[in-house]
Amino acid sequence: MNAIILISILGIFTMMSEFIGLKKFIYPIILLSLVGILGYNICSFWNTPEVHYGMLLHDNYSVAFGSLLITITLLWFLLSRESYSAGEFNQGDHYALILFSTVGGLLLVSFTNMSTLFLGVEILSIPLYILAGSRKKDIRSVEASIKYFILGSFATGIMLLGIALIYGATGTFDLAAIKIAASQQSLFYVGITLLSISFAFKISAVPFHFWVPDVYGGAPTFITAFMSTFVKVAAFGAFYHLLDSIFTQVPSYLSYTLIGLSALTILIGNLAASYQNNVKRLLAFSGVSQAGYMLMVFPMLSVGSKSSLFVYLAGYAVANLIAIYVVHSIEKLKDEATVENFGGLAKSNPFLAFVMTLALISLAGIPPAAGFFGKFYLFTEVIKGGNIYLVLIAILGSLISVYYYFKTIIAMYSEPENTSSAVRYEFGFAKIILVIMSVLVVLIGLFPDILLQIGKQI
Amino acid sequence: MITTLLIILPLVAALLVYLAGQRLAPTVAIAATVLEFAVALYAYFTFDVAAGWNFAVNQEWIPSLGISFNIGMDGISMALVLLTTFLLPIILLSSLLSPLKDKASFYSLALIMQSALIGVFVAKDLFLFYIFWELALIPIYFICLLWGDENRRPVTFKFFIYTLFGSLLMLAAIIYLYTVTPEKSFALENIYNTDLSALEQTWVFAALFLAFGIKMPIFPLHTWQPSTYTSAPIAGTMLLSGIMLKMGIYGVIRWVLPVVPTALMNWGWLAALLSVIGIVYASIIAIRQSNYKTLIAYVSIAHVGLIAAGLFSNSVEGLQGVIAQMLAHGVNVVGILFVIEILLNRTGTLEISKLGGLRNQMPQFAVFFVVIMMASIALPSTNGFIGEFLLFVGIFNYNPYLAAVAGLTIILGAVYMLSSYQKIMLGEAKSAYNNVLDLTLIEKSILIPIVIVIFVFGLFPNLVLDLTEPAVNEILHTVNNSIPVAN
Amino acid sequence: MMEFVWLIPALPLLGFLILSLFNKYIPKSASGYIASAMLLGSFLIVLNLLFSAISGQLIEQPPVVLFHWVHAGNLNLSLSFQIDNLSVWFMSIITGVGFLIHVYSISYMHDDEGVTRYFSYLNLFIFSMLLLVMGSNYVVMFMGWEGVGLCSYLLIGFWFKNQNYNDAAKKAFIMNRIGDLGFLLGMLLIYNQFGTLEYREVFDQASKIINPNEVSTIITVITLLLFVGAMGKSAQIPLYTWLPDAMAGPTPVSALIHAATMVTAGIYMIARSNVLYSMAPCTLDVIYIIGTGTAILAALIGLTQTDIKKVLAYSTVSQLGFMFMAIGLGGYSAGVFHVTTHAFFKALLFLGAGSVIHAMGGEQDIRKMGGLMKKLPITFITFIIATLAIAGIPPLAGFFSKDAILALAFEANPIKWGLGVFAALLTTFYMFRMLYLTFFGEFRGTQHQKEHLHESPLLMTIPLMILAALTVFSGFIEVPHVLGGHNWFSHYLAAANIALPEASHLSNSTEYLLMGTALALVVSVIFITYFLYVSKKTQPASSESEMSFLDKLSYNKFYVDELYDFVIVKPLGFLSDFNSNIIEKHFIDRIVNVSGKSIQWSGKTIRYIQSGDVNTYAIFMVIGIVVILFLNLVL
Amino acid sequence: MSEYLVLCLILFSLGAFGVLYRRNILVMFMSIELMLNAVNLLMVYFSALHNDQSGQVFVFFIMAVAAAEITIGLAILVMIFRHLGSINIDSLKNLKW
Repeated sequence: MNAIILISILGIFTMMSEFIGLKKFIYPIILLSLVGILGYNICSFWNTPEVHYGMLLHDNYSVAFGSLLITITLLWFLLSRESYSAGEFNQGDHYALILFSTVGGLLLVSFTNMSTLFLGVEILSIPLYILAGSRKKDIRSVEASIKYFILGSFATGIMLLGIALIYGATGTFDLAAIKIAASQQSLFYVGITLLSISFAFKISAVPFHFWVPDVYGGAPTFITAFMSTFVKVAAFGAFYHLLDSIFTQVPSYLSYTLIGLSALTILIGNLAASYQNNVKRLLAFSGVSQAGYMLMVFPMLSVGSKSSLFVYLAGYAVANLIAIYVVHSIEKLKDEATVENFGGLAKSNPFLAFVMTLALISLAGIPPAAGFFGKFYLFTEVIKGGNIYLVLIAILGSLISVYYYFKTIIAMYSEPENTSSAVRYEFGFAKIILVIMSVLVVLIGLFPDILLQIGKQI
Repeated sequence: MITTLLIILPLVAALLVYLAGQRLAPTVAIAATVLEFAVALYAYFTFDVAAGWNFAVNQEWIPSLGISFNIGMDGISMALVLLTTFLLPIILLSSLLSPLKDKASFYSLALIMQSALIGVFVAKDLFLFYIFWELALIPIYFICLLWGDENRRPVTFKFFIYTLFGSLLMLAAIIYLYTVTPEKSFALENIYNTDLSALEQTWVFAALFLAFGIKMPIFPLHTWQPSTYTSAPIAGTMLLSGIMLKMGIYGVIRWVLPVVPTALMNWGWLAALLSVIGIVYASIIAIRQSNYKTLIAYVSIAHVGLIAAGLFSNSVEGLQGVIAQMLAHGVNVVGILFVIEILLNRTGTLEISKLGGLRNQMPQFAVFFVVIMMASIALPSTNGFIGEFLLFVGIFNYNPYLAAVAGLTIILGAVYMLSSYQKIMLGEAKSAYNNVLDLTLIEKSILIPIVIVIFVFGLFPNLVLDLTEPAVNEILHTVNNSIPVAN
Repeated sequence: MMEFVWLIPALPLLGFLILSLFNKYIPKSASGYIASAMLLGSFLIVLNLLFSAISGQLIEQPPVVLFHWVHAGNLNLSLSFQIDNLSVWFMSIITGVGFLIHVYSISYMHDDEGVTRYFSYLNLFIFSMLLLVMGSNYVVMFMGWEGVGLCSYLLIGFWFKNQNYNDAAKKAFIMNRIGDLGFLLGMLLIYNQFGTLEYREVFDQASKIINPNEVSTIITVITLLLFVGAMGKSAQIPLYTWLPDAMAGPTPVSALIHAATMVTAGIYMIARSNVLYSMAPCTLDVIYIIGTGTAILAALIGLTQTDIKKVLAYSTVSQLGFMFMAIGLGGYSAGVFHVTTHAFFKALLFLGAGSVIHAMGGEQDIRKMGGLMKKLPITFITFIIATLAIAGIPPLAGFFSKDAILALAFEANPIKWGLGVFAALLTTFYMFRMLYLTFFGEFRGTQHQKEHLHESPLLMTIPLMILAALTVFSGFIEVPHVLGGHNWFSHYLAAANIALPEASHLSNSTEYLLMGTALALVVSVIFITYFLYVSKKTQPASSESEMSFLDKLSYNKFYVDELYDFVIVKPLGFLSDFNSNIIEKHFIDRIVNVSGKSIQWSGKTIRYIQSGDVNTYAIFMVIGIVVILFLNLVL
Repeated sequence: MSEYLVLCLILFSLGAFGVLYRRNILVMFMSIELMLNAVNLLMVYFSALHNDQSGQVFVFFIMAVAAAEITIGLAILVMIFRHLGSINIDSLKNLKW
């Protein structure tokens, strides 16, 4: 609750900073504030759960996911500093929009009422419509924006229809009340299914994933970084929170739907990614498939599945941020981040190549990176839940994913340098952040117990 | 503590090597591996056979999932650690011959791999085992990718995907086993205590068999292997065939036999049959290979087939044979690959048809070549014979006909080994190789230890067999105790 | 005495190690003396043992255990020696004849550049051969068995620059390995049945079997498998073709390995396991058939060969056939007796042939020799003694050993006797044909060769003379009852548990008659050949086209090599190519690749769904919604 | 009583079909608005049905947010028009496969 308010104030302040002449100081202010808010949020972890005005819930779950979201925003700020040095984008506006989006995300992991859910989704999405199209001179950016907008609004319409039907069946928007009133009638069925589908859209499950590659591919890369991590964590957090709040056990019709969606997402996401040559799009599709893995634990609704989702998301977010940052660096010099353009990176810039390798290994789920443990924990929960066939599909998917992740790695390490202008630019600040994030990836992979302990408390 | 030291030491060394820079890297790396070997020898001499697991360390790691850093060495582990630590200095020394670029990275990767390999052999926790298993894959992948020949990219990729496929299936099986353990833990004792139905066992067995079978490799899962061996740098091939394939065999001994005995009873025959088919199949293919390295790759499949068949023989002799043959094969295949390295170094080719008459220029080399070749075709008094004989005893007790077919390896082995030797070394001297020099000091310093080990182990196999016998008995005890009495 | 037993094999091993490790530092001329000295040492110890054996001190000696070798489960193998009358007998032959051949080689090989290597191999061979006969269990025997195979390989291909020689070496090794597989399987079955591989324990257990019918199949299988091993090593049908090719090696090697010692290892093995063989009459029949077949077939081929060493090689094969014939008839001691006499006279023949080749400057074709008796008198005399011995002329050794076999044969069946005599006549024919062509008549070689003809130096002729003496006298150790003897040798061997043949039922007169008939036939064949090759001066055809069909068949060894090539070698090569090019590439690997490709293909196809058109995306979404709702509501 | 429901669903479907089949972006926006308004109507209906005020409050939320959303949409539309000189969705297929 307090974090939401504070970040909202920070956002408004940022927006106004330009005309109160604080433009130069706004960046450190944001960083410090975010660190402070993060610290404050983490400290409130063991506070007793409380509901604010019947709208927002403050419990371990919301604090854990909220902290994760704020951390992602913080990392994003740390990494995207250079993107604004060229002056192409309006720094203040962007920062404000990102902060507003953060607020939306925080709302999404702590709602107890459908209206908060709706507002959270919109607050999260609307700034992103703008940000996706912020490279105004590039038609692709604009195209990404309009596609995101149309499909996003369409999904909002479906979500609202779902909410309306649930309302019709139960007569309330409050989750706790819905849980009690949840009935067997088909109005409720259809409502919850439609609501789930709109979430499937947000988390990019197949066949609702079509916007993802286009929007991620067209949007400015540092915005893609934010979308592919922050939005995904928020949407997953919200979706799980929703199901967890409404059901003690996912009804079978919904659980089959989720299983089916997850299998389809894993397969199609990985297959489609396997043929991509643009690493940015490749990562977009890989994001789709990663969503499939996470969707596997949704039918269980156990402590284990919640914590495994959390651990997986944390590992995924960090690794994906690293990967997209590297893509961004390549794009700066070579226009487009095709696999060929990664050729010889290990020679021209071994650090970047190493970091990228680590990130991709993590995404592929190979020890000792975080992604491996995440996947392992996820699979454990799914097998515990009895869906071993789903795990076999996931294994097939992982195998395909190794194919395309390693395509990039191979290019980096074995292709001769294909261009005279090697990637040799100053990292400065970002280098330190990358090192920290890489260490984080390995640490989560090797010593996941701290994260696990948190995960079990939520 | 020693066990932890054995795992940590190469990792630290890897870092040091990387920091030492290109010039110092080989020295540091070789010194580190020699030190590691010394530590392993110390462990061997202080090893208490009667105590079962020696040098055990059990540290909580991820308690919420019942995962602990649980390591230790029983006889089998000790034997394989000895093999690994003995071979690594030799492999690193031998790679001095080849013109590798960026030696620092190469040696670091090799050392990381050593650490992971030892980890695989000493892990007493299934999760830990898996982690090390996968960790071992990454360095070797990069070694093959960065230092392989011109075909390396598709080839190593296939290797990587193929092995990873097995690994992932194993992961699924491991998780499944974990979920059925009574105490929800990955510890060895718990995994051995699972109570699975015959059907469950079959599936777990299938998954684990695929995983380990791909690594070994067993026919028909072997097709990644010849091309990978051929295109990898020779040091990489040495690591792959000398040590890495032992991971698969070790995995079966440690994590398949005691865990799914019923499935073994029902399906072991199939595994043994496939192994035996592989022996004959690979041996026959080896006869007509034109590239000597590819030939050795197929030979390796044949040899591993015999070991694999012994795995399923369910007898002390057979399993002791498996261990003896693992050690022998490790040493011999590294020896023969070093011979290849020398051939490549002197002549620049491994096409058998282009070689010939080298005995004229390299008489000393020929002696070592013959000795290693004879060890590889299991001439008595060499190490190869001990393993092969015990394996035959085991397989014969399991099924005489299988042993008879497997025995064809004796004949076919002579055929491909002698023919290729003849074509490479014998005959009139070729003018193209007039200036070829005989062995250098470094080369001798590699070949002599190998030859010594070949004979020492051939004549005094009890040095190792006595070490492993209690452990083997323990494994078989577990196997036979958990088979439900047939009604 | 027993504490020095280990020295017997250790000395040649030491010789081998010295010669091979310090190859560079040892003067070439010294290497032969070092090797011979080592062997002399062994021989003296063996001689000592032999006297103890003769005086009956070695009966029921426990095995001498050097160290425990392999221990796994129930399997306990030790490197241990069985010193009894049988092994001591063989050790004497090996070290004795071996020493003579070493001495002979010093001179024969003195100008070869690889002489040190040669002697190191020779010493290694003696070591392995001793191991073979001394071992107290089958595995040690196998160790020596394979070891002699290796040495044979190394020595046949001693002149490694010639690829034909290398082919011969390879062939020998591989054919031996085929036999070895049989041996190995036999051992495995023994272990499987008796749980041990120690001779004593195996034979004890086997003889204690109460109901022989129960296990007779297993014993039969064991003995047959072991016999397969013997076939390979002792060059019996169908594994005999390597031996004639093995003549590629230096001639003393042929004398030592391919005549006197290694090839008789099969006889030793069967004699050693006679307890088992006696329990398997079926196997003995097989052995008899194969032995007789080999004796006759090889002799038939020998009739037309023109290479002096090839003739001797086929003669060896044929004589080995005789030995197996004896064993097949249950006459183990007769077999071993023939091994002994054969070792002497065949070594003598080979060394004599070596002397001839030496004098001829490397020529081996008997069509280009002739009239050598004046130039090489010692060689000639010793050679003729050996030839008479092999033909079975009394009182030379060959007469007694061959007669013992023929008597056994007649007792079993007169037809068997007839076959034996037939083989003996063929032997006489080709041996005398060779003798006459080589030493009688006119010299047919080049002028250059003629000028250089000379008798060999003393180092070569002294061994010849010693062997000749042995050939003359060694027969008297087994003088049969009919001729007033006591079958001393059979009794000697009986002390080592070698079963005695059943007491002869033949009356003295029948025996005299048989001896007389055989002798008369042999003598007449000698005269026929004399008439043919000395009086009529018949020459073997110089090219194939001049030969008659039968001659051609025999000259080309009945095309057996070609048959093997067609039936085994070619198909194996084809199978190899087929496996690697078809099965491997188009089936097994293709399955792997196709699964990879199909994923690539689906990836390629699936991405076209991503058409870039927003409406289409929305349509897919709606389809998804409808399908989900439909499934949910219907199911 | 379910006539309202049916009506709302028909309206919603009409809007959805508009999004699916119209090529003019502006019309697509209008179709989306139609969808949202169908939901609004449904909310109001259920609000009356359950005699619960919160449904009507929700409608206000929807209207407010829809307005904000459509503003963004129109801004993007202007950008598209600047780039392409048309507001037809067909010309926007740069990002595919």
